[in-house]
Amino acid sequence: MLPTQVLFLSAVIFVVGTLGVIVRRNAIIMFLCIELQLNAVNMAFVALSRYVGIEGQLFVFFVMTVAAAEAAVGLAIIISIFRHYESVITDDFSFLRW
Amino acid sequence: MINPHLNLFIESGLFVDGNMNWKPIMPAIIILAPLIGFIINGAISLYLNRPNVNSKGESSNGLKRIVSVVGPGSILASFIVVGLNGFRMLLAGHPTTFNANYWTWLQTSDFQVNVGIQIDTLSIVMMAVITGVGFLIHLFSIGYMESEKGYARYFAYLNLFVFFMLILVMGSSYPIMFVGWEGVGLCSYLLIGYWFEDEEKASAGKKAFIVNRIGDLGFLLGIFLLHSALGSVDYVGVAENASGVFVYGGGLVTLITLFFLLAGVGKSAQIPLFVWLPDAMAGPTPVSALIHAATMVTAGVYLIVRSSVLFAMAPVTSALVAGIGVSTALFAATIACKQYDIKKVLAYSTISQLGYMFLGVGVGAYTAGVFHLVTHAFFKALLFLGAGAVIHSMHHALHKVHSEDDPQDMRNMGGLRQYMPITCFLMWIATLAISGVWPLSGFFSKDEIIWMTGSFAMAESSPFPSLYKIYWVMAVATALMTAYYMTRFMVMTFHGKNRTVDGAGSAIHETPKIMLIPLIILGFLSFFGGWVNVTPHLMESVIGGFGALPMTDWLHHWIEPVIAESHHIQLENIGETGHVSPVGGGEVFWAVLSTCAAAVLVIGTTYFKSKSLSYGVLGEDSGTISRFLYNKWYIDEFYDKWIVKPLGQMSKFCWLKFDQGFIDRAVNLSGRSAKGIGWFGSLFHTGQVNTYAFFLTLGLLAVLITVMF
Amino acid sequence: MSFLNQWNYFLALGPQAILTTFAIGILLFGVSRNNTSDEHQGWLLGRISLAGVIAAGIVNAGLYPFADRLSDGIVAVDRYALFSNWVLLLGSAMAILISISYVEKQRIQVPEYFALLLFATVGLMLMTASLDLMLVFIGLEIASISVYALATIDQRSPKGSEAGLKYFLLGAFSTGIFLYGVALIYGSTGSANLTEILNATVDADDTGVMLITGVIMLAVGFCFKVGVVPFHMWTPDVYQGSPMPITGYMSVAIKAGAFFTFYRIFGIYLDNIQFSWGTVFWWLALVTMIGANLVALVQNNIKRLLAYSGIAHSGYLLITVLANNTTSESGLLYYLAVYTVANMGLFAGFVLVANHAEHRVEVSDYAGLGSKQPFIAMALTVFLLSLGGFPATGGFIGKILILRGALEDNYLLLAIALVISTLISYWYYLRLAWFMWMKEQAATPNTEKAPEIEIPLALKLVLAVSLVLIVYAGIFPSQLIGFIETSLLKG
Amino acid sequence: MDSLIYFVLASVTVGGALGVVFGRSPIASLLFMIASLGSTAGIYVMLEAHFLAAIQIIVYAGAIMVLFLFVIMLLNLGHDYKRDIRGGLAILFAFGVTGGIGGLLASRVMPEGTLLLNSYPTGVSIDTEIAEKGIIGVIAEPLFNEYIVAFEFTGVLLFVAIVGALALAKRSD
Repeated sequence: MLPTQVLFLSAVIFVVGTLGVIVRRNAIIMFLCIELQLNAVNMAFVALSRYVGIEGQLFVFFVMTVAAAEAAVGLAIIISIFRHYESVITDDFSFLRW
Repeated sequence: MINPHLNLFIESGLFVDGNMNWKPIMPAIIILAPLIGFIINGAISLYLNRPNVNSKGESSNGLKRIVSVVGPGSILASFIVVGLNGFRMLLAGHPTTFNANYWTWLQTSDFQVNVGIQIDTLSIVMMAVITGVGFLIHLFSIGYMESEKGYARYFAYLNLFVFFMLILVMGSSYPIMFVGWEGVGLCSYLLIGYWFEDEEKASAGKKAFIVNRIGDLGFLLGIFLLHSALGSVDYVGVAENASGVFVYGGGLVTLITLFFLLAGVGKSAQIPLFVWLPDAMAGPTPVSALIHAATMVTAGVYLIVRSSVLFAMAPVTSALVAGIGVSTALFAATIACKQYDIKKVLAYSTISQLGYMFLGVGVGAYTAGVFHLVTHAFFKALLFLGAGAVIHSMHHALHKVHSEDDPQDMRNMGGLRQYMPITCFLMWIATLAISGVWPLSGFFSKDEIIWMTGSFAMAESSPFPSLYKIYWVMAVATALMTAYYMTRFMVMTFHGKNRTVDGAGSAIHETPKIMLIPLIILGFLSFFGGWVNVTPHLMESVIGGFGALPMTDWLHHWIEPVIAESHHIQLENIGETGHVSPVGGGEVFWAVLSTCAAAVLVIGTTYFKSKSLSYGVLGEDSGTISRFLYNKWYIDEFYDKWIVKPLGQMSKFCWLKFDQGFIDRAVNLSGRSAKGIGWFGSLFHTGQVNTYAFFLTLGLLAVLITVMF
Repeated sequence: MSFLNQWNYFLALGPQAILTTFAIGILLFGVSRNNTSDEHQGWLLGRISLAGVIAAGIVNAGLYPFADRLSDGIVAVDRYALFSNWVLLLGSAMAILISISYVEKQRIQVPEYFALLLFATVGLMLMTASLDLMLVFIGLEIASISVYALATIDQRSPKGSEAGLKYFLLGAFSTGIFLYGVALIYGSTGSANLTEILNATVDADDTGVMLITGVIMLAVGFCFKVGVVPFHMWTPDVYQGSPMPITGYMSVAIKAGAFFTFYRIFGIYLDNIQFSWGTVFWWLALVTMIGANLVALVQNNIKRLLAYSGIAHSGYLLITVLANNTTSESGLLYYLAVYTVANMGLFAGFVLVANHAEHRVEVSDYAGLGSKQPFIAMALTVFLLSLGGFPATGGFIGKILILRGALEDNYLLLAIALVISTLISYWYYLRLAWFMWMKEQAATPNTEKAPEIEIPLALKLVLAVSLVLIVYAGIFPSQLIGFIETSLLKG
Repeated sequence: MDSLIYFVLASVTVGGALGVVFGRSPIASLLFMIASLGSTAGIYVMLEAHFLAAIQIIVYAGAIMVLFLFVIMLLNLGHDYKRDIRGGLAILFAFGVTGGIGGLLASRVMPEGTLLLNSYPTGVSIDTEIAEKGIIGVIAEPLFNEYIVAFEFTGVLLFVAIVGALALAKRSD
């Protein structure tokens, strides 16, 4: 049955996104991996909405909006940090620690 | 027959007559006066601290005078009201307990705490000691702290301390007592670290604070357990419900009292939490007198007396209280024998005497505990203030000759009697009192505790008779040791040859009047203070001058209403206490014997020690005296071999291995290991987003595994 | 449910609407003026935003007669939400007052700054009033995105950018987990509406793994926001790097908003399945209390110190979510109110000592403050004592309520851990106090003379009001407790 | 036929996702991301979520990814970073933890989801409703009734994002 398969797929994508956040040092790619996670969430919502009710699709709509908003601010922050360090590799500016 | 003038007061309502419905006048003043003093002094201190004010001296001198009036004055006002109320209580005969609730502090569905005070016979005694001795120490401080920079700040802290101490003893419930409990801890911390430029002193304050916190933990948990068990945390409610809910020797009441014991052990510096008190001597000497001898450290004793109903129902805890008390007494006394710092001797002596108080309340002799608390407040305050006067003079003298010698080291003193005769005389009164020499105050209080320990061991169904017998032996041994180390202290300080560096000795002089007057008053109290509580046996015997001396057993009757319930429980469960000591002999016999022993020890050690310390005097003696001197050498060797050396080794062992080595290290280690864990924990904060995300995910995985499997 | 019915909810969200309006007004005002030349823009716009907060407060007060009239839909109109609005508004008002001179001195873009601050409050207030996980999410995101931007807003500060980036990346990451939890809950209960989730779990004695996993992921999202060990790791870094008033706002408002919502969701609507998340929360609370306090012992930067202190407080508050009886609920509300005041007051003092900049943030920089600035030092000492839970301060009452609540539900071990960790916390709170009062002479002489601290009126106000409130709440707490008891969800 | 299409789409989605994580340069990652999002849109179509599929392409893969692309170009990040991916022990730990979560999701959570979805009677399926009102109508009804407040505040959210982005990207001085 398709929705259940998509449910499994969403789990896979979610895990891959999580993996990406842990292993990549590039802020932009980390952010892309977070977008992957959100995409997995969307997939789960859509798959579930097929039987549970239309609200699932509605939530996807909200999640996309939030993703867009996050993208705007997140990329602005990345630009801002690039101005200071000429880099988006997080190791280059880990001065706040311990 | 009532004096007509007094009658007038009674009619006008200022005093009540013999009826039981006693009401205090202006009880709020007692608490508020020190608070107002704190606010005024604090404001002045803050004003004086401003950098632009510091430069002009003339205004600060005027303000200093205000501080000198307000600081002691506020305590005096409080003391007067206490005295007035105490007098009214006396007239009332058997006064009822006064309770006043001012407002509801905390109220949840089933938990209610009122802000209220309770004035009964016990708390008025405590209040009188706190404000009375407190006032004298404030007075003394005017002279002692005269040239210090933070004069106003010092008095502000001291007033705040008295305020919290009064809350501690006047509160009508355990939570209010806890407020005072924490408050005095804070003030103690502030005052120990008063001379803040010294790193070591500041860390002493911190140690005191941390160790006290352990006790607070016990207190807080005890309160909550008490509430869960009884549904109330005010003294009246606890006394009413306790016998209905708890059973004698039950687990719950034992647990609660163990928590309270932990609190008391922390505050009153008993084994194993005593380490902070010797370090606390880093503070100004009047502070040591007030906080670390006369009042705050006795709060643990007060807590146990306040909870006497609970402790009476928990024989195991009571045995532990007595055991901790007597072990501490003996242990601290051995350490005191080998100290050279004048304040350290007194600090260990305080710990030892607190141990006596614990022993007293541990054997159900609550009155005796309070009694020793009161007399100890007198003579230990006197000793500390006297030591303060000595340090003060030594400091100035050494300063004059630009010497770097330690003004607190007794090896640098000696022969101070010629320069400070009055102080020396007063200190001797206190020394004899603490040694338990008849007829000074300490004799009666200490004797009663030792006697009660013995007779508790001999009670009809004493819970641990052989254990209490051991306690009794230890208590007697400690009494003798007290006489020894106190005499050593006096001899090294005031007698023999002056050992100060060249020329400094002549600069030592008697303390100014403002410091001397409190000493004299305390000397008077140390001498006669014990006469308020002499058991009828003693009163009518040779010790009481066959009834000729104005001795009473007033305090016993006075405190009785507060602890009647606990005596009742005790009587029910362990029966009448025996009226013999574990090795036979009546009360009077042992009293006479103990004072003889103490007196002999005092005189003996004084004589020999003063000889051995005064070099060069011996050669001038001849005839029978020289033979005596020969013997003296013999005795001295004997004494050295069989008493001094073993004692010294034991003392050294206790001090270096146990106190400094083990407990001190344990305290430091716990602090350091906590920091070490903290440091290790902070290592995870690598600053890398990946790491943080990894730990976040790891946490999620761990949590998921927890719920799924 | 008709469309018109929804208008009630717009009325119910009056405070949020007012604040939104004011935020937009501030932006327009900023655009309409040539802002670079105006030196007192901060003061002007600060006053406007303060007026907005006050107006929102008035509307909030006016909503009391309507509370509890509406019980369906996705917005809660209850006294609990109104009470959390009070706390959040108080926190933001104080943050605004602290910010005024800071933004002027640091030449931060004033209109955006204040607008974002107000928007963040709007988001948090929306979150605490929502009865639907999707609305919770939107409120959380409004607040989070505002604060991401605020943390980064100082263009001259590399540390600010780093803090902002870390907060953003990890915040978005936790948002992903949070949302996945919502999706799983939605799948297993058929709705994201809390009331319907409650109905679906009403007779659940053996709940499916899917629901539990969803609930746990949801909890992790909240634990991240409030900083519960081991989801706390962003906190010290972000606190250290952000502009000081924003750090204060984060430590207070975000935590309060998240905890209000946390409690509403877990304490009330997921109460039926507490068996599934109870154990986890028990461990999290324990680890958080002990761990954070231990790590705080070795901190020398006051902002990091306060971060760990805040984490420890999250641990204490987690106990109230776990032991959700009326006492612990009033404990939660009381504690958050008092914590907000004390922490904000503390940050006001920090901003002053740092001279409206990011200098002098080490603990040793506070040496001798007691003699130079006795009023500030005294206020800070009282706030520190309150955080430590010293009797006769508000923090003590809060801790007592939490303890009492924990014991009512037989969480004896957690209660003991709370007391022990409180005792540990005294060490570092009093270390700071000790530096202020005792360290005068020990201060290193070679450092350049610390500048004279001028106290602007706004900060005087914050310090004085906080001081009075903390002491009042410690000595006469019964009125506030009485008010809180009418605002409880558990009636 | 359906399952074949699904298999292809799913493969592209997962492959794209892995490509994002292990892409050698930001641009490559971004392109993989777009591929993944695009095939997700295909899956949406198969799930009868036509409206979302369109939105996915237009907003997600279109607008948002272009924003990313724009920033990558602006910052000139096209070239390869050797040290971008963590190596050694770190990546091992990462695989372990994420594998653990993935394992839990796949072995415990999703099977239950399958059971749950199977338990719904086919009649409840929203397909009939969609056939009646059209997908837009079905989504619009809750959006403008129950979730009108959420919808409005989404507006606030976007506004906040714009203000925040402006405040950050605007060069001061």
